[in-house]
Amino acid sequence: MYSDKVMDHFMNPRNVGEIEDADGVGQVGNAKCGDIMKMYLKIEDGVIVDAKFKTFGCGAAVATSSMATELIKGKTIKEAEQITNKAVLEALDGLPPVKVHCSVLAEEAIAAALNDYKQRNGLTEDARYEACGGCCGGCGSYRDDETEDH
Amino acid sequence: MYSDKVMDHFMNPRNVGEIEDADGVGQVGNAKCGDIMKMYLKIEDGVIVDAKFKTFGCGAAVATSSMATELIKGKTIKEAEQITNKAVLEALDGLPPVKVHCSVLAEEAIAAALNDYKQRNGLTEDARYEACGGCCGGCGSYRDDETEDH
Amino acid sequence: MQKRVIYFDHAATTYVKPEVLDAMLPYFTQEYGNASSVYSIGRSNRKAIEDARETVAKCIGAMPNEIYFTGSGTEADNWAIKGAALAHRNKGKHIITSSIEHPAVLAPCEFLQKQGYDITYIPVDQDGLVNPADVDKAIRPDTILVTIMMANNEIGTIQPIKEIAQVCKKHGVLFHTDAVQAAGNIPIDVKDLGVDLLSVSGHKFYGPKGTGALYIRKGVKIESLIHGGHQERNRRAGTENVPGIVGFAKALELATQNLDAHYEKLYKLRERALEGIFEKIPHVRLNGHREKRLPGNLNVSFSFVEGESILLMLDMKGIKASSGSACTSGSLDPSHILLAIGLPHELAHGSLRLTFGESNTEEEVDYLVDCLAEIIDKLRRMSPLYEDFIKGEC
Amino acid sequence: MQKRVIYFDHAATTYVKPEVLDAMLPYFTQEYGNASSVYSIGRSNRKAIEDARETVAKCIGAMPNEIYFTGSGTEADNWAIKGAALAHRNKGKHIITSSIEHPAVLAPCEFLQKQGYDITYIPVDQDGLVNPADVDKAIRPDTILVTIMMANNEIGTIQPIKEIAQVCKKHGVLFHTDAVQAAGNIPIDVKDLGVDLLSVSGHKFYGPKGTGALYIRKGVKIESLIHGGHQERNRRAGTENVPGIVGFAKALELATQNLDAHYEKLYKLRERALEGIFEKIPHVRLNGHREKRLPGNLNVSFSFVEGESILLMLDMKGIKASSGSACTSGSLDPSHILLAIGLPHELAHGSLRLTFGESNTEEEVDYLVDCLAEIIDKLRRMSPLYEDFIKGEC
Ligand SMILES: Cc1ncc(COP(=O)(O)O)c(C=O)c1O
Ligand SMILES: Cc1ncc(COP(=O)(O)O)c(C=O)c1O
Repeated sequence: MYSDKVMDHFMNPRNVGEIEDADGVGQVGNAKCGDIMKMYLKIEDGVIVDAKFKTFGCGAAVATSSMATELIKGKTIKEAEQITNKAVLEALDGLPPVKVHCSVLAEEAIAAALNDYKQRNGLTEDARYEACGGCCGGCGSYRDDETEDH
Repeated sequence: MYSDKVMDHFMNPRNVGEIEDADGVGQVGNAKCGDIMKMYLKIEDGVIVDAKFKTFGCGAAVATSSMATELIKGKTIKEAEQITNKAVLEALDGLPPVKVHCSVLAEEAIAAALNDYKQRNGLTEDARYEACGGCCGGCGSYRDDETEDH
Repeated sequence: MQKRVIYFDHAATTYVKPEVLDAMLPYFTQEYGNASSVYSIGRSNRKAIEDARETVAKCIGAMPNEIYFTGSGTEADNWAIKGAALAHRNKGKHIITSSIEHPAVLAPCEFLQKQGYDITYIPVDQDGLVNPADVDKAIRPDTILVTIMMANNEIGTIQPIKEIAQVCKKHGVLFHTDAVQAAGNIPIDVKDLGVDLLSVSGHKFYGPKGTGALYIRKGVKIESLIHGGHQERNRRAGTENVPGIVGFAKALELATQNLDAHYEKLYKLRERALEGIFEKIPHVRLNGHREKRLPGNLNVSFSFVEGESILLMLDMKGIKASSGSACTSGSLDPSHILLAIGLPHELAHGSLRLTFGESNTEEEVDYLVDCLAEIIDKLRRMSPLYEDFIKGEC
Repeated sequence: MQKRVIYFDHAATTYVKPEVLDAMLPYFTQEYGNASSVYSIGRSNRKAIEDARETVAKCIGAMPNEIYFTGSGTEADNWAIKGAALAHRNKGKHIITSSIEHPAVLAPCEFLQKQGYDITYIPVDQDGLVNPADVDKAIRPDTILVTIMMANNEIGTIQPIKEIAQVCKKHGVLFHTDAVQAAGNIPIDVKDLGVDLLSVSGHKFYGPKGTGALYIRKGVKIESLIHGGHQERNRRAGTENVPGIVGFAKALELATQNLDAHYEKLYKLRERALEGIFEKIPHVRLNGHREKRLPGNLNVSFSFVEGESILLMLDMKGIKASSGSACTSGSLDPSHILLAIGLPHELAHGSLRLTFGESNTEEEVDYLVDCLAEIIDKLRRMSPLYEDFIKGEC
């Protein structure tokens, strides 16, 4: 069901953990839906010098968290903001249709952490970032019973 | 499905044929229902000295015809009239439920032939003997879907 | 003494080919995981099922996601008919079928009739053919489904499915065909035929019993027959019968690969039997269409004798066949199919169906013809109808 | 390198026992005749089916003519529920079930609801038990059927079926029980239980997939689900799956003969696993009743972690298990059963079901406990929920 890449990032997740003095922290999803991602960023001169995560969730949730942190490390904030769930998906050689929402969650987690950083530094006007609730199905990842196997 | 006795009387039917100068002839059943039995009797001094049959029908129809002729040979008319379908059934070690009507048909064929004899000899008032039409189900041999296998 | 056994009843059921059984075996004792599980043993089962689906799809010109595995041909027929009836009842409650369908189609129609649906039975001609123009005429604004079999189980007649499908399409009415007898004997291409729903059954083409499939054209709305878990893309619930599905697909694949040779072989055996019987036995008639029929199907009626008697005597010679006689069906009437093509009851009772298969030989056919000549003669000599006929002749 | 495989998912499906497969094999390639035929090859099949029916009847205390073979447990459930609903709709359209049924029961109920039936879902207590008094209270004059499972597939809780049957009898309402998980694990005697309808499935007791049976008490009126030919005494149409039926009966016979030893063995393995897990892993809870549960069923929830992750990591260790997490069911919610016993979503997502079987060993259980301790620790260390919990504690 999962690609080798996904299984690798699930069994050996990169960047698990917390950053004590993180410059931005974002959490998305909720326990009700079975997926919570928490992302910690260390940002220096507009560049993400470190990223760590903690995730409660399925294999895909862990793997997308792991891959997402890998993708943003060393990137500028601008660059990081342009990393979409598709990029995470592709980097993992794809996910089963029912798991696509996990990649969306990873994108949202990055955005939430970046937003937290901006807020702390007065770079945004939004009081609170509106993250995806994480509850599956809201982001176009609906199963299509007619056309797709799952 | 059939007992050995039935198969024996089907494969090696006794008394198949016609009696040219029969004293009584009876035919019951019809082609529509798939069973016709024709019975020929030779009767001397009130005793059935010979009996022959021709039958169009299934294995049970042939076997019951054969057994019925065997049972009545040598019997007096009175005795022959007392031979019921049950006697034929028992002599054949039974029949499957759906085939019980064949034994009834055999009983009726004997009765019809005896009746013909009586009529020819002025021993009865019935102009025509009312034989079973032979069409299955009319004689209590209905299948019971609830309780019996077939 | 081991009695010789000659099997001429392949339309009833076939043996499972050794290659098919071999393909199934690992899934009984080793690869037994639940196909819906996340762990690897389950995933190999899932793959086996999806591979089977692809194979089946290829064999009938469908897409894999148009194939749904069932527990029998009868279940596939029931699903198609009741499922379509339920899903489209807002449009209407009129269903059209033919007078020579298998009970797996007729009984669901009768069931629906009791639920307030209206069923039209299209009659057939003396060869058992449905006229597409009759279907055209029968379609009404409230018609929701036409179901007409591809090939008949008793007389082997093959229907003009493509033409009937065109008629249905013209009227925007769903079309289902019961291809249980056709599959593995004649080519099936659902796209070319233009059907919406098509049923098949594994044990008619050397696959396992208790397996079947329903083709549901993408986009066709149909209610489920068996509700429950998410199997078969939420449309047919129940833990997948993995060995059965694998065997079903393997059997259909083998049958489709060899279709021409299979057809040729069965056709030759059939013609040989037909010629032999007509040469050696008088008062016999062929039932079903002379050309438009399944290659392995021969159905004849012998005047003056009854079918079960023929079968029993053939059985004593080691030959297995079947008949449309009432006595063999457990019902009180002879085959509705034989009556529908206009046979009088007597001839319907005297019918014999011989359906040839891959392991039959010419020698077996010759033996059959000899046995039959002897048996029919013996039965006629004890038949009062034959007696009447002979007396009437002289 | 051949990876070690340890199967702890016997509630999902079992392997077919070699003796069972051996009993089936002749019917694939040799004894393949149609059981409805008059000739001898067909008759031996008919006998095989009727012997199987007698065996099954004996195993559950029924009469042979109360046993009907189906193509799955799901089909048996669908038949019981829809068949009873249709046959008794003149009396009323109210059906009672529980909130922890298998989809094979819930989905037919939901289907009927859409057809205008009224369904009452009886809640369960924190152990998953139905209170017979609740059934008593729920019965109305228009109630036609109560359907409550004998043993639960996820948490293993065994219901007071006899008491519920008495309640139903008192009110003259039909009672069906889904005994798919119970059969082969605990004794079943339909007369003693007093049920009217009872479903079982072959692949849960080391029999073949794609087989099942419905017990229909003599005298119970029920409409067919699959209409067609005369098989199964006109009640379940379709050419009989002879090897499947033979295997089903053989498996149930073996299971019933060895029931005490089977129970004892599974019970010991279960208790060993339970003790090991509670000893080595903190923040864990047992789901389902402590005593009134299937011998081989263990269901636990680990706080702060998600089930699919546990399964995947167990799979990497060669261990096959299952979970009530949404991620493993293909649906968006975690197990309705775990929610029904009052588990918060988080714990429902973190559930693990281990179901032991005849070939498991104590050594395997010990290995499981060690692996689990390691895996749960690893997953917790990457869980933001655990982080919050630890921070909250100090
Ligand atoms: C034309 C036709 N349709 C349907 C069926 C039903 O198939 P099954 O008995 O495998 O369910 C059969 C065979 O029995 C058949 O010949
Ligand atoms: C309690 C229960 N009922 C019904 C079923 C359905 O059985 P099957 O999948 O064999 O059709 C299952 C298992 O899947 C079950 O555990």
